[in-house]
Amino acid sequence: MTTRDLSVRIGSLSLKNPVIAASGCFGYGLEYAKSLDIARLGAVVSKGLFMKPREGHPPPRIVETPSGMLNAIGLQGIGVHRFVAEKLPELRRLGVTTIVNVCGTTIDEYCEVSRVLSDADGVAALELNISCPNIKEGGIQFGCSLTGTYDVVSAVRKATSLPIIPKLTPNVTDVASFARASEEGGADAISLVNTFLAMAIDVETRRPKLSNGMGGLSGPAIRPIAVRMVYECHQAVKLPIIGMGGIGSVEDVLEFMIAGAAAVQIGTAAFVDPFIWDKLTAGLSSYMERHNLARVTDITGSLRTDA
Amino acid sequence: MTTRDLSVRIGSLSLKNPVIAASGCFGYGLEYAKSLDIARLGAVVSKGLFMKPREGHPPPRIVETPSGMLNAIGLQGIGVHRFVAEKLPELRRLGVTTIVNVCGTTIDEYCEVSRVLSDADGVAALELNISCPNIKEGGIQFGCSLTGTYDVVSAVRKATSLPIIPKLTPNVTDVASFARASEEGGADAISLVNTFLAMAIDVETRRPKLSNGMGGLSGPAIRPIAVRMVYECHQAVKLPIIGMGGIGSVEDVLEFMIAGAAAVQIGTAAFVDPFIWDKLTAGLSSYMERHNLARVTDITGSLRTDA
Amino acid sequence: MAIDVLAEILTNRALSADYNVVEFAAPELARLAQPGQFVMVKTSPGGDPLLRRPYSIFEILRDANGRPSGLSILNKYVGAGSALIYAATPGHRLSLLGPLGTPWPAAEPGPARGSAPAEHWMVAGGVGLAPFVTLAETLAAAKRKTTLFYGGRSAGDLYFAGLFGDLGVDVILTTEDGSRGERGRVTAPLDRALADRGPTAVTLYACGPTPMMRAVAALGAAHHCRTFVSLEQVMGCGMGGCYSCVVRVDDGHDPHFVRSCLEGPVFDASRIVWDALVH
Amino acid sequence: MAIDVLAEILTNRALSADYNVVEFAAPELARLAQPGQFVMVKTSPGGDPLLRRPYSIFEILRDANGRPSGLSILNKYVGAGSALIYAATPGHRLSLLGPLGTPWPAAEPGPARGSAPAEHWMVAGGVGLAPFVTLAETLAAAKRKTTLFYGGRSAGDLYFAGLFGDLGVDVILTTEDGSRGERGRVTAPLDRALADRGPTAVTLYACGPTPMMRAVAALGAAHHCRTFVSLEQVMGCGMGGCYSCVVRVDDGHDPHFVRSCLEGPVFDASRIVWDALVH
Ligand SMILES: Cc1cc2nc3c(=O)[nH]c(=O)nc-3n(C[C@H](O)[C@H](O)[C@H](O)COP(=O)(O)OP(=O)(O)OC[C@H]3O[C@@H](n4cnc5c(N)ncnc54)[C@H](O)[C@@H]3O)c2cc1C
Ligand SMILES: Cc1cc2nc3c(=O)[nH]c(=O)nc-3n(C[C@H](O)[C@H](O)[C@H](O)COP(=O)(O)OP(=O)(O)OC[C@H]3O[C@@H](n4cnc5c(N)ncnc54)[C@H](O)[C@@H]3O)c2cc1C
Ligand SMILES: Cc1cc2nc3c(=O)[nH]c(=O)nc-3n(C[C@H](O)[C@H](O)[C@H](O)COP(=O)(O)O)c2cc1C
Ligand SMILES: Cc1cc2nc3c(=O)[nH]c(=O)nc-3n(C[C@H](O)[C@H](O)[C@H](O)COP(=O)(O)O)c2cc1C
Ligand code: FES
Ligand code: FES
Repeated sequence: MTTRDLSVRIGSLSLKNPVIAASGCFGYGLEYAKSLDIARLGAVVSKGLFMKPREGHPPPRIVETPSGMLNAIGLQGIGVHRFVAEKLPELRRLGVTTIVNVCGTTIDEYCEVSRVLSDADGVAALELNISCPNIKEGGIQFGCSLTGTYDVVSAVRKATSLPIIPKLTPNVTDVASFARASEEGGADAISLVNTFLAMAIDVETRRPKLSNGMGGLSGPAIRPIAVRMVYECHQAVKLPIIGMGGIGSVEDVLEFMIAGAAAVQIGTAAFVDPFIWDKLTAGLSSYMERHNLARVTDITGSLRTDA
Repeated sequence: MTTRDLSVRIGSLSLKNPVIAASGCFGYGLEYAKSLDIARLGAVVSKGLFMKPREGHPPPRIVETPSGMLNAIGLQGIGVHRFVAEKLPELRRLGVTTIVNVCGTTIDEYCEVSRVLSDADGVAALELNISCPNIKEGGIQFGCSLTGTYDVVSAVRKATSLPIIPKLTPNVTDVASFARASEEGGADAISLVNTFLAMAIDVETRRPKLSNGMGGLSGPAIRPIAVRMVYECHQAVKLPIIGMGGIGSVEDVLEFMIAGAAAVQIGTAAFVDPFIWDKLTAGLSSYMERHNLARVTDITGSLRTDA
Repeated sequence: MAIDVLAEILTNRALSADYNVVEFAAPELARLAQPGQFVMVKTSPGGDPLLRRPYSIFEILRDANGRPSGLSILNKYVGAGSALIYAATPGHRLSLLGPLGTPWPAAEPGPARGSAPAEHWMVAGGVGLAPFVTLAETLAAAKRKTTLFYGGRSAGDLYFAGLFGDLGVDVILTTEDGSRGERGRVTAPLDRALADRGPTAVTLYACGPTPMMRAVAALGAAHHCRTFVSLEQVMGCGMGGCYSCVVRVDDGHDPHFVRSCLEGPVFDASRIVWDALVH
Repeated sequence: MAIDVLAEILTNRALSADYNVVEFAAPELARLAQPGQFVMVKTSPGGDPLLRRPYSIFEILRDANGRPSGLSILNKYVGAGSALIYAATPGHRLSLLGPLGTPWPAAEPGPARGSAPAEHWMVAGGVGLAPFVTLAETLAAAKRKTTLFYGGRSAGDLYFAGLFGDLGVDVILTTEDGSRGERGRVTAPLDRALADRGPTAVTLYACGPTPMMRAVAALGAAHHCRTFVSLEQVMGCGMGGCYSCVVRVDDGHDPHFVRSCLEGPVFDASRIVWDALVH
């Protein structure tokens, strides 16, 4: 087997391979460092961070649904300063490509968190979480409005020279227009999808199953919708796209890449298989072998729509 | 076991029970008449009908996805005149409560189809399909625009005195605003959700798995999103709501009703179990027994959100 | 009329690494079934896979008194659902919906050409053998002269030739690698036999890969034989509810899509618009 | 360090209509495991259910030479995942991720009150027995004096009392219906024993329904015993990735949520904000 080039570039960000751990689904990465070499991942996206530590919602925070799960964690997190002090040095030492998921309740907070992270050593890129459906004050009001999206992206653009990657919500009529607003705002890439706003009810108690009432749907259930959205964005913008939503096998990775993703993130599937990373990259290599592709980037956007 | 009242009224439409066969998932109903008593269903919604017969898309028209399926049937159908001549008399003879799913490429066509059906004998209500994601010319352009929705509903309102039930698409940012537009247009009820626009790719051929490229996602996968949308609409309008999306058990029926649905439709699950109807109504009765509810309408909107 | 039965798995016999036969206890289904019909199998009690899978009724099982007691299916492993059928555990139960679809046409004698008695020739490729046991039994009961042309890639792909022999069927085997029977495609001996048949009226029945059925249909047309094919479209419901399983037919007027779960799976081959068939 | 092994099911023993014990061949896991740790079980090879389910390591199995060869879990059927474990077929394989979580604290002697030797008392309700076999073995190996207070609804809910007896554990049984042992709750004999113990230092370990654990924690606090509880929160990942499994703790400063898959499942009971616990 000849060597296959799995590396990808997303703006000025270089990744060893296109398989990234999704925000909120891999802690701060270090939780897994004892069990596997987390530097082998394309990148690790941290749990969403505000300026200050956040409590999150009371449990129950998750509930399983058919081929999916709802979560309403409520962005429990240690805040950006503790992240920089307590997590970043170890991530750097391990050689992890670290992307930080940036949250804010105001545009200023996005900028401030981004500035703190720009000043720190070891942050590869910023993913702007304007799409968490689970807390009222956090992001989604920006992510569901074209001007809100543009405003956050363009403001953060001025605050940092790190690559910025707005993360889009699927809870909109026309996701491609949000991709365009991101592009106009100066984003280096976009990532999508965040979770779908959803709900599950305990019919015996007639109460929502999550303490928060609603939560975000992730997992294989949403994959076909997410693939469609990646495809639509790929048609609409030139920006590199990081695709996600229910990826759990190399076929799923390929589906997103063929639809237009330059890289992918794995969330829910990493709960089921925390050792999934090497399996996916090995699967990519053997697909490239079989299809005689030298570079993984050759897969991106290769959907054939001719008859 | 004392008798439990399963009947519901949706505007001027009376149903024996709240369990309805969804459009496009039960043919014209008659296909099943040899195997079961289709008059026992709350109602049967016909396959979508235009004025003229329609070919539909070439196969492959469906593909299974995790806990769901994509379809791009393309509204193959016999047209409203053949429906009235060939199907309606038998449906009437069998005592079936028949709701017709009305399609159109123009507002005029919606009105014309509605008029033909109003003049016929045996149509209980009209469901306005402004939400099929699978054909370019059919409905979704109305269903994704508030004025389009209002315009179709108010035009059909003038063309018929039958109960009219616009069927909403979930592919929008704020489904409740479409419920309001329907209410303002003079609808008697709303039904939701139609399918989610989605896509699946064969990674070996790098082509879409459906001949049409994209299709609509239905089945258990979408249920938590659909429940959330029914809940949002129930908060927003006084109209009765017919809920659907992945219902396959009595717990699922109850989830939609507790969230605010007056009745429910079963689509994909009837493919798996065409005899599901009596199981669901029996399950409703025993739930009412257990919870000491006399009328099934007591369940609608009974979600408890207090702490 | 279709019924849904939760049928106990009696036996599961692996024929190879990807073929197996599963027997189910299902007396009522077995009584209702006609040759060439199919069942929709719920391959798992849970939600993965979600949809049922269509399977031809392979054999009708009978009790000691000859009464229908169950049925078997011949399964080829191709994906998630057939993998579960391949691994099915005797004693467990699976839900079977059926019998469904239009059966093979009754074994009418057919318009005799001259004086020679009419014959019935079956043409099977691979797992396309499945709908032919029931047809062969019906033809045998009606004392028809029958032949099975049966092709596979190699000897290991050919099963149950003996079963047909026991029913009085002449069996002609082919394999692509020549490891059993004639080397090459099943259509080669069929073509020769059609050319050689003299004044005998022959009805052809075919099931297998689409290119094979298409070739048989062409031979049938060239030799003026009524030809029936059993098509395998992807099916969502099997009952006419979903319009997923359509096949394009041309009955002289506008070609249009018909549901192969209702009008098929058995079709008069002359109706089929072959270019529009997916598989 | 956690590993993921596709472990063969060796035996599946039904104890009742809803309890069973499944033994797995998993030598490496068994070697790594410490008392009170758990594994995340993939209950089905397919996608239904999607997520793994957490299970205490019930017994460490050993080969003829006493080397760890596998482990068992004690399962109670409550929903889809546990139903699959209840029906698990020997010979099949399930994926086990582990060992996970913070184990029971090592069997330190504890601050002796006066001269009496320290004692270790375990309190189990129903399936809460699961994490105690490994603890009892460790305590037995360290020659500690141990007692098990074990309660269920009726005699049929009490299993393995003999297994603890063989390990030298004093076993005190209660049932709510009085069908075996003392009638009533397990906390009643515990309360009396704590009152009667004299100067003995006792460490309490509890696992079972939340109200029971809360009552044990209260007794422990009232009698100045160090008390540990093993909590059962719903878990998405078991590895600290998802923040679903949180428990509210109060360490003197601000109460806050900690991940019970990392800091637990075993907690010092005095830290727990019981009002915030769901179950
Ligand atoms: C009327 C009828 C009778 C049939 N009888 C038999 C039989 O007796 N024995 C048997 O082994 N199979 C039979 N089939 C085919 C069988 O239904 C499919 O092999 C099965 O549905 C595949 O399911 P899966 O989950 O294993 O594969 P999937 O994971 O669903 O698909 C795997 C691959 O198989 C292809 N495939 C899926 N469904 C079909 C289909 N219906 N026809 C052809 N290719 C398909 C897919 O496109 C894909 O490439 C029959 C089909 C029909 C319509
Ligand atoms: C660290 C830990 C160790 C455990 N050890 C054991 C054990 O040794 N033996 C055993 O039988 N069970 C144990 N459990 C509980 C076990 O994980 C659940 O019973 C199981 O996940 C239920 O899965 P299910 O699919 O059958 O039920 P589901 O369908 O998921 O749920 C059915 C019902 O059970 C409740 N439930 C789900 N998960 C839990 C949970 N974690 N705790 C309490 N209730 C829950 C749900 O709220 C629901 O009401 C343990 C849990 C944890 C966190
Ligand atoms: C438990 C959980 C927590 C999440 N937390 C975050 C978060 O903090 N920030 C964020 O942008 N996305 C968060 N997400 C969304 C995921 O990053 C991802 O977009 C989504 O789950 C879809 O991918 P998947 O189907 O592979 O899980 C979270 C998802 C889950 C399941
Ligand atoms: C094969 C198929 C065909 C459908 N055809 C129609 C249609 O003609 N008109 C319509 O309004 N909805 C149609 N739908 C949507 C369903 O009526 C229903 O809204 C959707 O499938 C969600 O419900 P379910 O998850 O129970 O299937 C179709 C759905 C499927 C799966
Ligand atoms: S399979 Fe549904 S109509 Fe034929
Ligand atoms: S279960 Fe995921 S963090 Fe504990």
